[in-house]
Amino acid sequence: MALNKVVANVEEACAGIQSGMTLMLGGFGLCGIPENSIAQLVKMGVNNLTCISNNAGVDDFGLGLLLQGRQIKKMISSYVGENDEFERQMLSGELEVDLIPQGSLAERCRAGGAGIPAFFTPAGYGTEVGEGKEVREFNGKPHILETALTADYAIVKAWKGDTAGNLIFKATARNFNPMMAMAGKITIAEVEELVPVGELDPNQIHTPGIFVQRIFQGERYEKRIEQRTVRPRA
Amino acid sequence: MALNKVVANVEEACAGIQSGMTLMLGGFGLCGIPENSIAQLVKMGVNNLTCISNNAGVDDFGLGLLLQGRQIKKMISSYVGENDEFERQMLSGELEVDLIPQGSLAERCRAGGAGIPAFFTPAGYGTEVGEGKEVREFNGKPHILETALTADYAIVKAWKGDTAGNLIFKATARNFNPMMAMAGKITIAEVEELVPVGELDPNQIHTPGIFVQRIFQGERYEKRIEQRTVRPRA
Amino acid sequence: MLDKNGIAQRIAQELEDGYYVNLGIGIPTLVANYIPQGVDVEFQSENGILGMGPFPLEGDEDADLINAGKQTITAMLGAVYFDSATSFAMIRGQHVQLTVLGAMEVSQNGDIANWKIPGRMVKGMGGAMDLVASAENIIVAMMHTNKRGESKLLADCSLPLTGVGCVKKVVTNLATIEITDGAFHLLERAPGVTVDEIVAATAGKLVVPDEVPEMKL
Amino acid sequence: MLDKNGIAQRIAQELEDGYYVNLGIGIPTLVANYIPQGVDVEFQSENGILGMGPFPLEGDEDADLINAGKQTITAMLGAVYFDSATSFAMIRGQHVQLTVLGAMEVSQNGDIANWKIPGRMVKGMGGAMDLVASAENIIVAMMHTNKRGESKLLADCSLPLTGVGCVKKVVTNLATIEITDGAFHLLERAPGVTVDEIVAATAGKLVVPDEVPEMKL
Repeated sequence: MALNKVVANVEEACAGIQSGMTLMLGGFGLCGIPENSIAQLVKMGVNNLTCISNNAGVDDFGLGLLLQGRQIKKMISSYVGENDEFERQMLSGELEVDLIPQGSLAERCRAGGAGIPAFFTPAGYGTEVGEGKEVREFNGKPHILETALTADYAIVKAWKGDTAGNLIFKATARNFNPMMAMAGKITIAEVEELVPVGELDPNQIHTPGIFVQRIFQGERYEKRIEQRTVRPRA
Repeated sequence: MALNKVVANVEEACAGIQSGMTLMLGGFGLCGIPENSIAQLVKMGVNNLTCISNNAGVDDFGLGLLLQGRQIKKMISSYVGENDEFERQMLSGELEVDLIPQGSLAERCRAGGAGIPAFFTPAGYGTEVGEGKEVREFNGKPHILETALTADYAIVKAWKGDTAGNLIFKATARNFNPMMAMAGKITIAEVEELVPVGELDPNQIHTPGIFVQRIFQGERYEKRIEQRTVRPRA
Repeated sequence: MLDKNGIAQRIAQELEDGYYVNLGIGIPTLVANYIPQGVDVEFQSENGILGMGPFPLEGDEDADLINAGKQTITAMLGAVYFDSATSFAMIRGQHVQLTVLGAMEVSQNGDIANWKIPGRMVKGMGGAMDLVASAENIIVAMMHTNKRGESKLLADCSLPLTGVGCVKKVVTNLATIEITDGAFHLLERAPGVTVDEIVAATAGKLVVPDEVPEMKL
Repeated sequence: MLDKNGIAQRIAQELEDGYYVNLGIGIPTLVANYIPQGVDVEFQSENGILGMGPFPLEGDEDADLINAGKQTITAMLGAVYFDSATSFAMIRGQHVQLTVLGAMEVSQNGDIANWKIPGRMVKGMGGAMDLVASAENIIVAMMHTNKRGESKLLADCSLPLTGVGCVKKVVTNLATIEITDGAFHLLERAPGVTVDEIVAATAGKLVVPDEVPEMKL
């Protein structure tokens, strides 16, 4: 029988997350972020967190909420500073920031989940990112050695999920979620719709349930748009 | 507008493949192999091929057909010898064989397609596979450095594909096909059903068309079963 | 003394609720027939399925749905298909809790040889090297001795290795043996087998405690 | 002299039928408005879409469908969504034929700086370092000089680098310039711009041929 990964609610899903831990959080900008779990982390008041996430949210949404409460010690991201509080904490030295090229961040998370401890990439060679890293030429082109990333907890957000933890993401809300799901010692998936096992086509799963330890349906999704750009209707 | 990757037939799809080239061929056993393209390679009579494929077919099907015609110089595989002709050529020294752990083979193809020239894996450390390869410890565990694989042509087989080269595989016929599609300088996809662009759900594509240069609908699929195992009906 | 089914049955006792399990070809495949009551597990086959079910009913076989032994199979409710890179990401990334496989030789420090006999046709390692190099929990299912009556539990493997220091437990027709600190440790006797018989059939260093219980099947 | 749209229009002439193209934020985004007749291209956005279309009609915006600039977008027929690892596999693996991005500085050996100004708030490189390190064909779209009138085409970049020796072509408000053999090579003047003006605005080594045609837009 398929394994059952369902937990009752966000409290149960986030149980065990402690101050000082390293968390991965899926999403790109505010797209595909685990809104319910972030709210729960605020409520739990855990702090000194190291957060691996491509971005750091805005002042009043996404990871910005954790920044407001000074819950984050260090951010590992590719692009940050869409919010004033982030900038203030970074410039004052309260917040450590480790900036990683976006593709290397994605690949390092995948590597962490896939048991690949290190790999060579051309990205960042000859820049600050490459400083102190091993350089090696392949096919006449210099590459740097990057290592895998893992986390105590990975928290991802999917569109649909089944009780066995199988996930399907929607459109570009997929982004970092699948790789982070692979790289968490414990992976929490919050979904917009939790369905019985057997309802998702086995051929169309983005994240197999083996990578997910806990799954729950989020109570409410705001799904805020960061840059609303439209064409006027005729 | 979506790009159009459609070629008229298998002849046009395989045009340009020459003796001495390195080919990747998708499939696991006889499951998910590009049957029509293999038949065309037999017809074309190209030889001295280096074939990267997890297996080497059986005597009268799959890559076995190329072995019959002595078209293959070297096999790069994880498991071979399901056919007598293979064994004969290998033992007589006519055929070179490079055996690679299955997971390393898959990851090396992916790496080739993803611009990762090399990565560390624990598989094969301390064995013949690790001989001559760099060893490094990560987290107290020895790993060996494996390099990327690429091919002049990758030939894959999908269930459905659209004119833009987007592919969907069926069940376990997916296997090596997606990684090989990434790693071909030119990738040929043969599909059971070729549909107009827009018919496949953009959220459910296994191989994005960017990895496919030529696509065609195969004329006929035998889809032979290698080990038919069944339970009797009551 | 156990037959192949007995070995599988004993190994099935190692299954814990919630495990993802990869079963090799041969005796390991039989483990699926003895899942204990109340224990839910899912079987992974490294060619690209999680949630592998039994063989199909006659006439239901699908050429596109096979296991790593190339046999036609079925998919359980909640199954997932994936590509080979993802499959070995699961294996190498230690997401599979238990791997059961056969062996030609096992050494007292946990080395395993199961893919190549020099001078004989070499078919390849398939996924075995990835599996043994990665899995945290590897159980070997095999006969205690080979067809010539020679022990398969050795001080050092004589055949080319598949992996180094990776086997944690061996279940044979004679015994359950744990490997730690560079030695075989006798845990259990198979029904009707004496400690002396096990000692005689084991070439490597075997630690025998005062009490060696008989397996319960 | 070109405005931002003119720069985009000139760069659009570099598009070839069948190209997959990644457009950066700013001027590069405008290139999509000038695709030549009869040329089919597909736009990749590194957050996870191939076949990106125009902004949605008012009311049609979808929070789950954005581009790398976090703007709401639409998907063309034949579009595909994928994860970030696959997206950068496309980029790193050189499956994207053309990358267009902005820059703060470019050096005569093709170095590019566009992510960090020391002493100012650092927002991060996003996908820029992967893009410039990988793409075979990189065109920089930028103003020839900065707001203080200083050249952005230098012998060496003064700002922290994004990538080394990677820029092949630069299109500015003044000129089209190719970078080879450690020098800027003047290919075209923008309409109404003299060679002297371009020479004056270029700090790095600029090779000027006898004939410098005016761009055709």
